[in-house]
Amino acid sequence: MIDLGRYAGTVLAAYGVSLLLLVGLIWHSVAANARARRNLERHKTDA
Amino acid sequence: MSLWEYANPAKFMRTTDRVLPWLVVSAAICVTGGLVWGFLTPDDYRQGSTVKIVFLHVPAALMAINIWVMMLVASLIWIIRRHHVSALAAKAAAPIGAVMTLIALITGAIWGQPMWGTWWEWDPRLTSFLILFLFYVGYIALWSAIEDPDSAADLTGVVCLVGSVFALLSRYAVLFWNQGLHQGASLSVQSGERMAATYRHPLYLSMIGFGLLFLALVVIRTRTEIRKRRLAALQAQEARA
Amino acid sequence: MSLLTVHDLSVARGGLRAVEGVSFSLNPGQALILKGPNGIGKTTLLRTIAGLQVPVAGTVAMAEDAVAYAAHSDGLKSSLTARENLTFWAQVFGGDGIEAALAAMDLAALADRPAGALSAGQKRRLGLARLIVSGRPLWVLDEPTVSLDAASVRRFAQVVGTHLGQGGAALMATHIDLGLPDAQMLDLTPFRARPGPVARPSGFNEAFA
Amino acid sequence: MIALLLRDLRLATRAGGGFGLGVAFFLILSALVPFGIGPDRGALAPVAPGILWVGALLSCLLSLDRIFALDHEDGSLDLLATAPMPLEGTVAVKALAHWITTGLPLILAAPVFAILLQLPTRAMPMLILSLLIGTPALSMLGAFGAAVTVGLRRGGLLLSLLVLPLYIPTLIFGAEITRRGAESLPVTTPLVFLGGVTLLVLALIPFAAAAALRVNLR
Repeated sequence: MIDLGRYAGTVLAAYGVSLLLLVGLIWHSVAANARARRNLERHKTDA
Repeated sequence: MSLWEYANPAKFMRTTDRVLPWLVVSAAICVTGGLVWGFLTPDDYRQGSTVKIVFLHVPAALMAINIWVMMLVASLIWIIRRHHVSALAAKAAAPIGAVMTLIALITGAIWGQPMWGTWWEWDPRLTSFLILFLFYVGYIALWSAIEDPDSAADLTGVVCLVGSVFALLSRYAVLFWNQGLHQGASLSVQSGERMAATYRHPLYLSMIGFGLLFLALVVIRTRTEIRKRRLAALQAQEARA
Repeated sequence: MSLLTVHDLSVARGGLRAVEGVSFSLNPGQALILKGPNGIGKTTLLRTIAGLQVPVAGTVAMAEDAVAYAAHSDGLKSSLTARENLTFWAQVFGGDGIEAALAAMDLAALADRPAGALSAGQKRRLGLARLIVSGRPLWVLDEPTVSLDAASVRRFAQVVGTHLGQGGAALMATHIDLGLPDAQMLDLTPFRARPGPVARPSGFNEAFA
Repeated sequence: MIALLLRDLRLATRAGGGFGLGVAFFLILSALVPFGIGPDRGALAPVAPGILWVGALLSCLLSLDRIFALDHEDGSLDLLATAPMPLEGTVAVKALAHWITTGLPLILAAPVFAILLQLPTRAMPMLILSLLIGTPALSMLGAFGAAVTVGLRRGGLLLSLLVLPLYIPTLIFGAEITRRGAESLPVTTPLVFLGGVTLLVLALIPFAAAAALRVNLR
């Protein structure tokens, strides 16, 4: 394990928050895309 | 075949269907590679381990600006050539840009805490990013407020144009307002002391990764918008018939 | 020389073509009444001819600043008097004859009342009096007789007749018979836009359908 | 064009026109700030230029949605769009009317409120000058925001969200001029910048606002 020294909290917080935001954005993008695809396909099978 | 044919929704869907997997894989490799490599770099003699934040902060800040520029170009293409996919791509890019701006702001604040001794400093660069974030928020809010997609595309396009002028204007106004204690641009060639290669190479990889990540996300989100529009269009046609 | 020539006009509403391939022309002294079921696009067509909307395809040819447009709302300010409202529109459009217009629509006695104190029918009459003071030859009217009683409708028909007699023209969408002697009719039903792929989409709903 | 200007001024001063609301809001703001900061002259005087400029900004914002919304509701906007006057001119005239009914009273009232906030007397000329140069840009940018949001339900909040970031350069330079006036420093540089921003706004924004109006009239 690498030693982050006395700034460990700072570095980990920066990485933590950023990755959280990125994962949230990716998750939202993928989920919305899947939802849009499902809605469109449901509409096609109904029609 | 002309480049403009990619602006056809069906063509866009077909093309991105093939490109997207490669984009996703390469973005994942570059982002993970850049960040892990960056995390393993030795500490800086002045900044200690906080130097590792640069691999998030700088690529995010770079993308925050570039995404706005991409939205401006996409809006111009929509306004001048009326390519519908272009307007939707601008809409799809905005939330990504907002998140990138937020990452740049938050990592900047966290970084600044041990360096400057305060969480928030009204430093010109941080302030400019805060203003940029406000523009992103206004742009996204306008898209979601207008029901008619044609009006929404036109109005957000005009707002993006005017916003670009004022974002630039605000940047210079803020420089005038406070000269700031932010360090110079980390990679700028003019500033005599260049960043050591130990940091530069993972940073480049991280920047490429963020760029690819943006491309992958904007393609996915544009596809989402196209599907939503297609559903709405089919429903509108049935309501009319 | 015709006042208005419409050639192969297509108009869109909500990102979908409403009517397409409409052609007609209006000469001085002519009136044309548009017919068609609700939602076919009469209002959209009239707004396009008035220049408020861009046509999807086709041309609208007429002299510059020829149109006086009147639709569901009359553009009246409730805190101004009837005469002040009319004077304002006369100034904006560069016309005159305010007293004559008030008299023609039987509003002379109400001229100094605030428009907010007028009844719906009186407001409508004031809105139509605006057409007279605009001094424009081509009247584009969307349901002009809404909230008018029978006497006011006859009076309005007279005003339109006078306008035609002076070399003007009128294009209107209306459901009731105004009793204009030689008004032509145009039924928009055959021009209803056909669904299907289009070369140049009119809006998002066609581009993605 | 003059007819439109006169009508808008007359409408603003008649019943229900909302004339003077902006100044009243400005007064309340200037009266409330000392309650938040404390009555100490030493604490109030340094923040007075900023408070006065932010106050002017917010008071201006208050009446922006009326610029086009009322004319849109009663159909006047459709008729103005078919009038011989170009829509860009209509936008400019309506922004001018907004400035006369909102900006001008603010400028006239500002010295009084400046006294409430303990702004040094020597800063008064610069306060008035900066407001005189800056507030026309506020009205014009506001007209742009109003044109973009004119057809929207609940457009008011969105209008603030769109317009306030556009006010940043004007606010920075305007407050800076006043601050320098209070400290008897040279003001030429911010004055030139403020004038430049206003000129840019007056030259470009009418076209953007007219384009937005045309979209909303479709």
